[in-house]
Amino acid sequence: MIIRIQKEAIDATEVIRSVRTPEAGAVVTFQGTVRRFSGDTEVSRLYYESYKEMAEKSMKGIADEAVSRFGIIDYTIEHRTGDVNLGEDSVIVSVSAAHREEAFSACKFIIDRIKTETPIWKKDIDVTGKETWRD
Amino acid sequence: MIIRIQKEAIDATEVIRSVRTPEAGAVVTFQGTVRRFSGDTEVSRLYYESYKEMAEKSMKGIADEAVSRFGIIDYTIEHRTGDVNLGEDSVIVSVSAAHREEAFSACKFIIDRIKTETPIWKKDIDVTGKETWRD
Amino acid sequence: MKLKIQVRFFGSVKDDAGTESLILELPEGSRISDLKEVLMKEKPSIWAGRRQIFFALNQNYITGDRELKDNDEMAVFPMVSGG
Amino acid sequence: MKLKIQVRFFGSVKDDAGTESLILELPEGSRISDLKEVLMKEKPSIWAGRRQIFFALNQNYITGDRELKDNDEMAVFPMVSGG
Repeated sequence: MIIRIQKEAIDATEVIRSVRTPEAGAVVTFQGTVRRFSGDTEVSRLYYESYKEMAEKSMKGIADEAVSRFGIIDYTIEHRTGDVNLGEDSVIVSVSAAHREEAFSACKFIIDRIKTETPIWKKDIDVTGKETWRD
Repeated sequence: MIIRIQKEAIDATEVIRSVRTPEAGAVVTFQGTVRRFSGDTEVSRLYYESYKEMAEKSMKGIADEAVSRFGIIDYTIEHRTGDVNLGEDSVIVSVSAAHREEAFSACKFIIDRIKTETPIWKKDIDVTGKETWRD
Repeated sequence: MKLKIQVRFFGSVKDDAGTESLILELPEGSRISDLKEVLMKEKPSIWAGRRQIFFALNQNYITGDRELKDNDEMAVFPMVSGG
Repeated sequence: MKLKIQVRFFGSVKDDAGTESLILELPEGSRISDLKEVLMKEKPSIWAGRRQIFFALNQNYITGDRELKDNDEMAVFPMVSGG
């Protein structure tokens, strides 16, 4: 039940390890990665800003709802702030559950809700250095 | 586009790395793990047997269909045979795609189809050493 | 007595506001709607060209109007885009 | 001339057959349905207490009947349970 908003790179191996348990039959992990293209813009990196106190509270509320709705066993959510380079993970959601249906549903539920509710914003920094907020 | 049926332990870190690319915005990974309980049986390990030639062909067909149906960028599928201990991964499906919807749908599609079509069978070995095929 | 309200801006709204935060002093009994009116006068730029702007009071999204308390924290930001 | 068909058993069906594989010799022109009849006589135990049994010819699930060729590989197995 870990939630972290952090400047450091995401260590997916460690995140997945944190949710594993012999009671689980399924682990589903979503990683959001910085893509080369944002529409027509060729991106060199993204910059993420958060309203940290509210973002942590928001993620906790979403994750708690996923636990009660899908009966998952454990979760870890990490979201980076600051510069995130091309190809790196900006966000990870890893979920363990007895069975795969719940694990998939809960993982998708959590990332979908984070994307619409959690107060984090990003801007593209394109290959020429031009910065554009994506909102 | 890697498909492997193997006796060796699954290295999830390596599997996820194999599908990552700067063209992808999403990676979704499913890990099936050996659970302590199978119904009322307390399991110490599972034993997997495959019809290897057909299982590889089956997985390839399923994965190809996922590529054409969901437009994913890359995938890796590994399934273990032989003894797999409590808490270890028996199967992993990792998928990269431009966006998360396709990545989730394709990953779930692949594991659902593997579970119903791919010729692999397992038996429980319970804590007393009793073996029971699960079919 | 006056209410001290900390207003914080985020994302592109912060750029348009030209500041990360400011303290507004409002008469006791002021409501969220009163705070918004003050902001519209002092920082009209944060509304310019935006379809939607979001407000959160003490880290919760606001629905409806409400009386403010001393030391409340009001956040103002654009549509979220994390992930 | 006779057709040589390799029959392979998997999972619990292998245990019930008591062997991993066997070679059946069938008259030329024999069909999948003929092979199944031979199996029902030689290895009736693989049907005992099973709701479903699956056949794959040369690594493909079989739908319908068909003529067999020399050196065909027929796999016989229970419901799959991988993952």
